[in-house]
Amino acid sequence: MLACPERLELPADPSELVTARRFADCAAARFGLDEPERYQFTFAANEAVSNAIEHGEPSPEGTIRIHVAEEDGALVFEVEDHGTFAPSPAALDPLPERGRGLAFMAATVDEVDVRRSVSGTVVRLCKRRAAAA
Amino acid sequence: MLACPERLELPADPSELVTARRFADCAAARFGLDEPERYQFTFAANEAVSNAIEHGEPSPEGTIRIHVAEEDGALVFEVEDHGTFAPSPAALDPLPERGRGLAFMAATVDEVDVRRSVSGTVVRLCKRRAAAA
Amino acid sequence: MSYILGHSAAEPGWYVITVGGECDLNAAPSLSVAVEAAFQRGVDTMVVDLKETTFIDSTAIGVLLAARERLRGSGGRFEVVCGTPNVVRVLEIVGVETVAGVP
Amino acid sequence: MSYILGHSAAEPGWYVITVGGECDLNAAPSLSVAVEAAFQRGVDTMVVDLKETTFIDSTAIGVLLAARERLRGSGGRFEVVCGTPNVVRVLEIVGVETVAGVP
Ligand SMILES: Nc1ncnc2c1ncn2[C@@H]1O[C@H](COP(=O)(O)OP(=O)(O)O)[C@@H](O)[C@H]1O
Ligand SMILES: Nc1ncnc2c1ncn2[C@@H]1O[C@H](COP(=O)(O)OP(=O)(O)O)[C@@H](O)[C@H]1O
Repeated sequence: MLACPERLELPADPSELVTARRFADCAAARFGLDEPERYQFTFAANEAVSNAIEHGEPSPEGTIRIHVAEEDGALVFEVEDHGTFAPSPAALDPLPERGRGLAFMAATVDEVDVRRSVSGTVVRLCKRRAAAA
Repeated sequence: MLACPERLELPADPSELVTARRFADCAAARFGLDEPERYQFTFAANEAVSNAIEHGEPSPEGTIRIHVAEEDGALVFEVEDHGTFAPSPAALDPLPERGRGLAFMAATVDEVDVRRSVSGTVVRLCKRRAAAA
Repeated sequence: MSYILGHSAAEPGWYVITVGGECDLNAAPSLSVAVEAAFQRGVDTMVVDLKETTFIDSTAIGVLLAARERLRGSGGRFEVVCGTPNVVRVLEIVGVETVAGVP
Repeated sequence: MSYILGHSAAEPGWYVITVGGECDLNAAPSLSVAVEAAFQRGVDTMVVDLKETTFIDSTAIGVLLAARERLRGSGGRFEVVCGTPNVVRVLEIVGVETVAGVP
């Protein structure tokens, strides 16, 4: 059994993405996703955390919260920020061809859930083991 | 009490979108969403059904299935198609600035859930009444 | 959905696209044609009049956003006129400002 | 993430961008700079070598997709070289074809 944390509070900074990926990857290995599924889970998790850092708002302490769990035989990754989900005008982005993160997440895990509330945005990803998919 | 159907099978054709909107709008009125929320719910439902028609696959009978329900005090709209969720290369699209539907849905309802499985794609939208939001 | 591409002889470069009805996936291609026609005629101020538009979807909004970028890129003007509160509100959520009357 | 922009004197217009390490939100701007540099020098065949890339995110993939469109639009060539099975698989899912060796 691999020891990985189940919760993490990260400073809302892109330099923390590598930590978020290690966190997701460790959870995926412990859960028993096979190699390609594990990588896809980490890919989707990285997108969700990138969005919270880039488009969301951190907590008053400057952090965003991530958390993994096993639910109904699926591995669940949640990221929570304190902002308001809102589409951003493409023009403001200096990088071309943005705005594919949500579709990429939906294509690499089994379920993507985006929840808006007065307290912030929660993005939840679910992935099942290949055999059970 | 307004009488609206709870399920509908629509031919997978863009000309059916108007029917899907009437269906969503009727459910939203019966549920008691106020005017702007009701319109936003219908807007998001139209996006989800557009995606199923445009990017998904119909049933062997050529249809996609939509369905509304009340769950935990929220109005739920589900659309199901038989295809495989996959990002599409922007270049293949003759219209500019596509690919914002998912973000627009997430911005107009309280929850958007995209579920991929071997049998197809299910997109689920949830909206609560303004007071309870 | 229906549209009219209007022009004023007094103001070269000024074009108004008046859109009526429900603007969904079926309508976006015609809206795109209207926008393209205005560009081909050398539009520098584009007004999209949505006062009679009762619904607009993400594909049509994408056509508007692309037109706005193109005009801003070339120093032109882009305005959306809209009075229907529901449509105004959705446009606001997705980042398209509107004005109440044809400028 | 690190990158090298390579060029062959024998083949004008041929540029290879070799990307190493993890290509996430922090790296996408440099990748974009490398791509831009190649365009400014008149690239007509762009090879992006991801053999040493262990991770790539949607922003970096977006940079590749935009470069591909631009090159295809001007009749140029665009190739992604990748041998890491995980990265190959994710690129395949999101619609970027790869080849196993530098062409
Ligand atoms: N956590 C978030 N908080 C606020 N807005 C968000 C969040 N996640 C996504 N968004 C909005 O949704 C849009 C689409 O997200 P995505 O598909 O991941 O593309 P990208 O991040 O490349 O723009 C973002 O541009 C942003 O406007
Ligand atoms: N029901 C679906 N089946 C398959 N792919 C889908 C479905 N819905 C969305 N997609 C994929 O996700 C992408 C993004 O969807 P969306 O944000 O709604 O933008 P758009 O429909 O304008 O492209 C689509 O281009 C498509 O590739």
